[in-house]
Amino acid sequence: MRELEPEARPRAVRKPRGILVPLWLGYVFLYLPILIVVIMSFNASENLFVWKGFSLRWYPELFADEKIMQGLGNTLIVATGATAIATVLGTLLAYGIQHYTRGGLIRAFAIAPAILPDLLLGIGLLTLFSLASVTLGLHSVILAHGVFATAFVTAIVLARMANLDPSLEEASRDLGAGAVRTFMRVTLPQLAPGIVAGALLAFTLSIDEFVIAFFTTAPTQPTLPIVIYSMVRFGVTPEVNALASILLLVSVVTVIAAQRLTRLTGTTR
Amino acid sequence: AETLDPNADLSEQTLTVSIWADYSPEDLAEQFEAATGVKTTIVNHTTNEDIVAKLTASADSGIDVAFVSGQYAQALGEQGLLAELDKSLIPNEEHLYPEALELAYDPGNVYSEPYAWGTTGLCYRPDLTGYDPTSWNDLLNPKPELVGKTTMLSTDRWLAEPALKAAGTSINTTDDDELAAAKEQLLETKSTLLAYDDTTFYSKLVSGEAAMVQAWDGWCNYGIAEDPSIKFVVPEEGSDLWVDTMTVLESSKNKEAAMAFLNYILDPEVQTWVAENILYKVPNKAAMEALDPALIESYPTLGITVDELMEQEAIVDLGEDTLKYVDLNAEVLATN
Amino acid sequence: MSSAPLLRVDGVRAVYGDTVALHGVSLDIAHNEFFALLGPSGCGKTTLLRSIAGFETPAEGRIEVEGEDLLRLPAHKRPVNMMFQSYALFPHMSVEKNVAYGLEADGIGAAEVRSRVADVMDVVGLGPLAKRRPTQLSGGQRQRVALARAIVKRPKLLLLDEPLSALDRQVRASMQLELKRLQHEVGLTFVVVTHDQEEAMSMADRIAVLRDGRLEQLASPQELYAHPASRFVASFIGTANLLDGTVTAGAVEVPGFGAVIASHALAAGSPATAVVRPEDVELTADAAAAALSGTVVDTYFLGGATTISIEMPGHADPLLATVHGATRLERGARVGVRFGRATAVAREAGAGAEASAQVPPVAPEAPAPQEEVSA
Amino acid sequence: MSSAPLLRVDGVRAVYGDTVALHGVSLDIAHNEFFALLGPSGCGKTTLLRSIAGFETPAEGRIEVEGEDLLRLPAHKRPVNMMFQSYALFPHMSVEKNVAYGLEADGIGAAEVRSRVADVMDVVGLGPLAKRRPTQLSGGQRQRVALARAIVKRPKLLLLDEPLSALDRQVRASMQLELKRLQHEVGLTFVVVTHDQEEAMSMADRIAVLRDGRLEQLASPQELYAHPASRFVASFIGTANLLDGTVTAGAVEVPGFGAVIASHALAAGSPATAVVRPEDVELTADAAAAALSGTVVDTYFLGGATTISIEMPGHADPLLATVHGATRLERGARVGVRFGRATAVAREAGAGAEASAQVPPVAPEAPAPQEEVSA
Amino acid sequence: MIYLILFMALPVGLLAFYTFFKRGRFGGIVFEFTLDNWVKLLEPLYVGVILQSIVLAGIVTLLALLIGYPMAYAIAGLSPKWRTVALIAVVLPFWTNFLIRTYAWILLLNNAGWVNQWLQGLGITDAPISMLYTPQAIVVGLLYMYLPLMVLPLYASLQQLDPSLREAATNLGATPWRAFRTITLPLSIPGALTGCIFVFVPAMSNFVIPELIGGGKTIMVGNLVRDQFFEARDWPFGATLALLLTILLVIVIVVQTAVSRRLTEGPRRG
Ligand SMILES: Nc1ncnc2c1ncn2[C@@H]1O[C@H](COP(=O)(O)OP(=O)(O)OP(=O)(O)O)[C@@H](O)[C@H]1O
Ligand SMILES: Nc1ncnc2c1ncn2[C@@H]1O[C@H](COP(=O)(O)OP(=O)(O)OP(=O)(O)O)[C@@H](O)[C@H]1O
Ligand SMILES: NCCCCNCCCN
Ligand SMILES: [Mg+2]
Ligand SMILES: [Mg+2]
Repeated sequence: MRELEPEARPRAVRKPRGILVPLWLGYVFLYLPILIVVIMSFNASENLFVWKGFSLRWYPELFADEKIMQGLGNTLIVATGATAIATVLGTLLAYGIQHYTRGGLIRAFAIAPAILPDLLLGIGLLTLFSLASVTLGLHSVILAHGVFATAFVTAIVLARMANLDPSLEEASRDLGAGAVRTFMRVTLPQLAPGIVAGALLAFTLSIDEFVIAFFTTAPTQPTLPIVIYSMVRFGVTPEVNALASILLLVSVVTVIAAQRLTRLTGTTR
Repeated sequence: AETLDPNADLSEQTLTVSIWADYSPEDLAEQFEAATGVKTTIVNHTTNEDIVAKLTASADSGIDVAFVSGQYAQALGEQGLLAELDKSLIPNEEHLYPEALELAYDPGNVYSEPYAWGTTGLCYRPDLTGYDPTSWNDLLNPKPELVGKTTMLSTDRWLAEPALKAAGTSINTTDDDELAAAKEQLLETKSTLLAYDDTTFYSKLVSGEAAMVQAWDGWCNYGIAEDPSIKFVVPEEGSDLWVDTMTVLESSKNKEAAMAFLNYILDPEVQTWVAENILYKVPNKAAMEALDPALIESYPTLGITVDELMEQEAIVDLGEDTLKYVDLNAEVLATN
Repeated sequence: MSSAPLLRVDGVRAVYGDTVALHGVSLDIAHNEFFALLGPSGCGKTTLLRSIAGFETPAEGRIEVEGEDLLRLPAHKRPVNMMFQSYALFPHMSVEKNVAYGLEADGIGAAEVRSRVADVMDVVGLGPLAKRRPTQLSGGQRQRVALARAIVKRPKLLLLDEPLSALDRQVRASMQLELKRLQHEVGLTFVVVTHDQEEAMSMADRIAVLRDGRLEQLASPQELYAHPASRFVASFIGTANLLDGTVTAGAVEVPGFGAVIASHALAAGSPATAVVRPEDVELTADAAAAALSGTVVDTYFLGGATTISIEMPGHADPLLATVHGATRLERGARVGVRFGRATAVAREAGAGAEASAQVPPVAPEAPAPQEEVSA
Repeated sequence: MSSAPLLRVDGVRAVYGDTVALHGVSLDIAHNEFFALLGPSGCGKTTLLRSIAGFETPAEGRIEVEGEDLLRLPAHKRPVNMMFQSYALFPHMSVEKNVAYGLEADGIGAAEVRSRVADVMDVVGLGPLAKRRPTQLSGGQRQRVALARAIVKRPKLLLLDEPLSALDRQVRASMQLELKRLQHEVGLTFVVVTHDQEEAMSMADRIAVLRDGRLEQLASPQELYAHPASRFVASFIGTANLLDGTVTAGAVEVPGFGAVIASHALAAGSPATAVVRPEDVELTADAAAAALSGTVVDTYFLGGATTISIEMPGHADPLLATVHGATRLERGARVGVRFGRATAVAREAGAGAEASAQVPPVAPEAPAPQEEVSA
Repeated sequence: MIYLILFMALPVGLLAFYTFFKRGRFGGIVFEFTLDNWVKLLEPLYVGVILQSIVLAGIVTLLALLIGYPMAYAIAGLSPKWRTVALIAVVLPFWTNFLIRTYAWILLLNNAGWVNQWLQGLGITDAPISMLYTPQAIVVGLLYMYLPLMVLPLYASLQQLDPSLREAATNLGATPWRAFRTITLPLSIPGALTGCIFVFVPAMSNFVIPELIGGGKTIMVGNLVRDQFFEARDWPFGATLALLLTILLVIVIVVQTAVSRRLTEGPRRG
């Protein structure tokens, strides 16, 4: 008889709606500044702090800005690459740690990049790349982002593994599945929510990472945060706000589309 | 330094130039490419500090030309990271003010050519201050009604500047007692500040959050652009002379093109653009003389003469002793 | 049993930290045998199965299948399937996928997988629930999925850890039938843990009784019942009246009961216990005429038979007797008692009290005595 | 049973998505009653307990305790404790803390908690394992922790979902004893789900038989056995030979067997089934002299009794008879057959085949017939 | 693992190595052994900043836990379809730019900002309340920045909790709150600890928020590290400060491991 069932019977007893209140409040907190950003992107004034009427003029300017578009492209490549590395390696690492180690040191070592100050990692990596004569480029940023992103995925997956029922893996081995098959077919699906959460986090962090990217990219391949940082040295302009608004819009649309798609192909559970 | 080939085929070279954003004409790369055939990429950095760190940490950062302020050029040069300039390839140097060839951080412009220069002072809104400040003490010990309505720069050497200058000491001092006295003053001042702000101080003036801010002259102009009543003053105790310079990296494999780039920038026409569009003074005599007088009317800081500028003290790198300022900054900022 | 055993367990010792779960267990299991593991809760049954399946590494001992050292093989290479006591169903897969899992792991073609899964789903009576998730099933349904998942692969050796405990008698009976069919028709070998004695007695070719991590007796069901090797086995298998005494020729001299005729091979004078099954206790209405007599203290009707508990003068534990059908004996009635068949087992001095506490006051299974008592 | 029921379940209907788990079940449970829920796997037993405990909200119907509407109370306020079929032990707490949990939730003082926990730990025989985590226990040990956790609070009403299924007979017997003691001495009321018929028969005051989410019969154990209300109950409770035929006065006319004398209150001429328990089938060695006779096809020894399966000419299903002890009847022997007691139940036309398939070929529980057959 | 050793252990090891040498005059290092950098940590200035950072980051972490837990809990309770949506909604604001979001807070909180305008418009206050450029503002800014880092790991570990455990607790008379406190909470500790580490450390090493939202008047360890690398060009000491942060956190992780082992102790079996 199972003692731990990740998704035991759906309960007929409805949870009180009240538990959604903090969630909504949380979203208000998260989206209030974003709302400001969107509103200010329609500000006619150059100056962020003064409202001078409604204007759409920043949007066309934005699209005309090659640097921004290049930065956006680079960022997406880096974030996707780093997330891919992190998701795969982080999951494997978490699995290895949980199965083959006991002490906390290796675990700490694996998680450390998540908590290393960016500067240390950025400058350290640059020094390393330089010593090894690695030419800088997007690949070096991907590798660098992969380092901390892996650590985030590892940590989250490990936290999820803590309560996993090991008899499921045993059952799989018993039925003749080797380590790989067991991992793919049994362990992985169990860990999925942790992996998804970790991947989301990795992607999110990579998209917005500045310091490490600055140090490890080639100067000709800036990511979007690098572009934006140099732009906002005088403070945020409406153009940048417009950029943020568009990023938001694109993300929302992508997510909804992905959601639709998965529902159509019936892979959501 | 290696000898450069004056007849090198520039169209075979490529150039990567790192400069602050919005600090050069937008089509600079195209223009330069059209003029010389060098395939050019302009990239941006955010601060002196970050580009220097990057240049220091890597043997070859991929950057050929870097724009940094004078004292940073000095430091990079002394580390051997900069190429000595081949003046034969930079004939346009002749357009510079003579003073611009003998600046303290790099006498003779061995490693750097000046791009823009200026000073630091008080940028304020007369309608909010109710009077015209004249001294660093107006900032350091503000009138009661201005408490909570002033900002100071917090980085590098500018934090200490008002206190040093008000006390009549050099902004390049390394004397512990003088620094200790400055620290006392700065700590006292800290409680009267709205904030330390190195980036958006002019916005705070425009929005009315602040009445008076320590500001670089060029950035005060951004405030004036939005609110013409804003004024700038160089305090009577004197101030600094800062210079943003162009340097060529020793690691560059395109030094001929780099020299050509520096030369191109020093062309009076180009530098006139800089002054007119980013509202910074340039050390280029010909360019300054070509400036539209109406502009100087609107932005009085552009009217500051070379002589007035030369009265200010140039900031130089202090090497080892830079730490004293770092510690001073940290102590002031960390004390509540 | 064929000559070379299919499975040989030799001196296996298993520990969890400070707890010793198995103290050197040895046993052989023949090809095509139906082997039952019996023993009290916590005696090490699951641990033994897990050691065979490869989820515990014995601290000592060998495990061989057809002469091959099993301990060298990782779990997934062992020619053994196990059904987990806790089921360990994959919660993210449908019932059908759970069952197909092992076949797919062996790379069997989709069509064959489909048909074998469908067959076994019908066998366990869950055909209509094939698309459900395990969490949408009742307890017994889950157990059947676990069983289906283990048997569908038809391995050389099937290890079943309480495969039928959550099932009602009807379904259990048809599952038992199916297991026997697999044994006979397909030629599988089973090691089944069960706490259901009738199940063990009726299905197993041989039974191993474990106690505290030690093998107590290994024999056929009839042998276990008729000739228990120890007081523990006697009380554990079936119900028994355990009468402590001293060995004499062909009997045990029990204080208060006199000589109880019992088969044995023990040295005269040694301490021993006479084991008398309740159905071998004969009751007569004429208490006065009997050599031994007692007072009825309780009767339990058990769907077809009645167990009568009789207080004997000078004895703490009541004597149990089983009669067929309902009885007209009332609480307080006096009955004459006579012992039929009995066996004697050696007894460690002082073991008496503890073991006799194990005689259950309510006998779940209770065959009737030879003659009915009418009082 | 006192007049006002402790628990009243009225027309409870429960659904999971498309699956209807309970189709309007109504029953009353009296104070201090020991009530058993019996039924095939998946018939809705757990669902009913969960509805009473507050983890499922019935789509229809009422549940009351002492007249108070239970459905209005959140689960933690219900005067009811439940033992989960899957145990649901808290994995992060020691055994002892698991057991103490409910007492602590009630704000009982530490000293009393300690002593009550210690007591109940001894009762379930887990005293020495108090400090272990649930993951460090065997299956049966876990089940006992779950039981201990439920009974330590001594609520008005205890709901136990298969409380003893993972236990060996000895421990199970002592747990049964303890439950009965709680019922009598402490005055608790129990609703126990079990698939162990003997347990239900021997312990319960009344038994409810559920089938496919419907209440099939609710009666005392003896009544259920002697007077099953339906063919289903007859076959589900105990072993039965089900002989389909037509009602005549005081008998059922069964094709091939003639009139089988059976008690009933059915209209003559309606289809009915005569229910004959195996112990009511009498065998005689003299097949020739008997009115009915058949051929032995199989014998099963069941620790004290033997069930004999007899092929009757013209009948598909073999007849089952139970005799005490071992039998000397061999496969192929001819025996005479005579029916003793029998009951008749109404039969929906066409229901015969399906239900008779439910007669288990191996009878786990098997009381002996009145006379022994010596062949 | 090799990847990590290559790209994590090597650079960090390199910098760890630096901590025992002297700074070069213009940055970089001079290979002259010294323990000065570690000794320097003990100066009251640094101790003070470290302690202040611990307090601020601690408050941020606590608030993130208090706000993030109910959010994660609510998300874990949603139907699978909405779970993903709700989860992505948590990180979506962060796909825009960090500085942009920070400036948005400045717009909201400054004396002439939206919040003050609302407050005055609603007649709640007469004069603007100074909210920006205070330690409290730093806390809000950091909280905003790192809230998702709390929600995601918590979600991952809450999502798998067996509902029947909570049922068992309520059945034993525990109020929903008690059941939460004694069952859900302890079982989610691994996720909560992970979230706390994720929030605490970057909060300590962030330097932009103290500067922009805190008005530079309060500095944290991150500012110190930044200044050492950028302004002082004292890499050895910058690395020392950064490694100190890391070491603190490694200790936390080792403790966390021990705690979660204790919670889920022992090999679990069927
Ligand atoms: N979450 C669920 N979703 C869909 N159907 C369910 C769910 N839970 C139970 N069922 C179905 O409801 C019916 C009743 O289930 P319940 O658990 O009450 O059975 P049970 O009588 O306890 O059986 P068992 O003796 O096997 O435990 C079963 O057919 C089962 O498949
Ligand atoms: N992980 C563990 N750590 C410590 N002791 C354990 C562990 N697992 C089992 N044990 C102990 O080892 C002994 C044997 O356990 P095992 O599970 O083999 O018993 P079992 O015979 O299967 O019992 P049951 O019939 O109750 O399932 C028990 O006393 C149990 O408490
Ligand atoms: N975007 C232009 C930045 C120019 C910086 N020059 C400032 C001089 C003082 N640091
Ligand atoms: Mg077991
Ligand atoms: Mg059930």
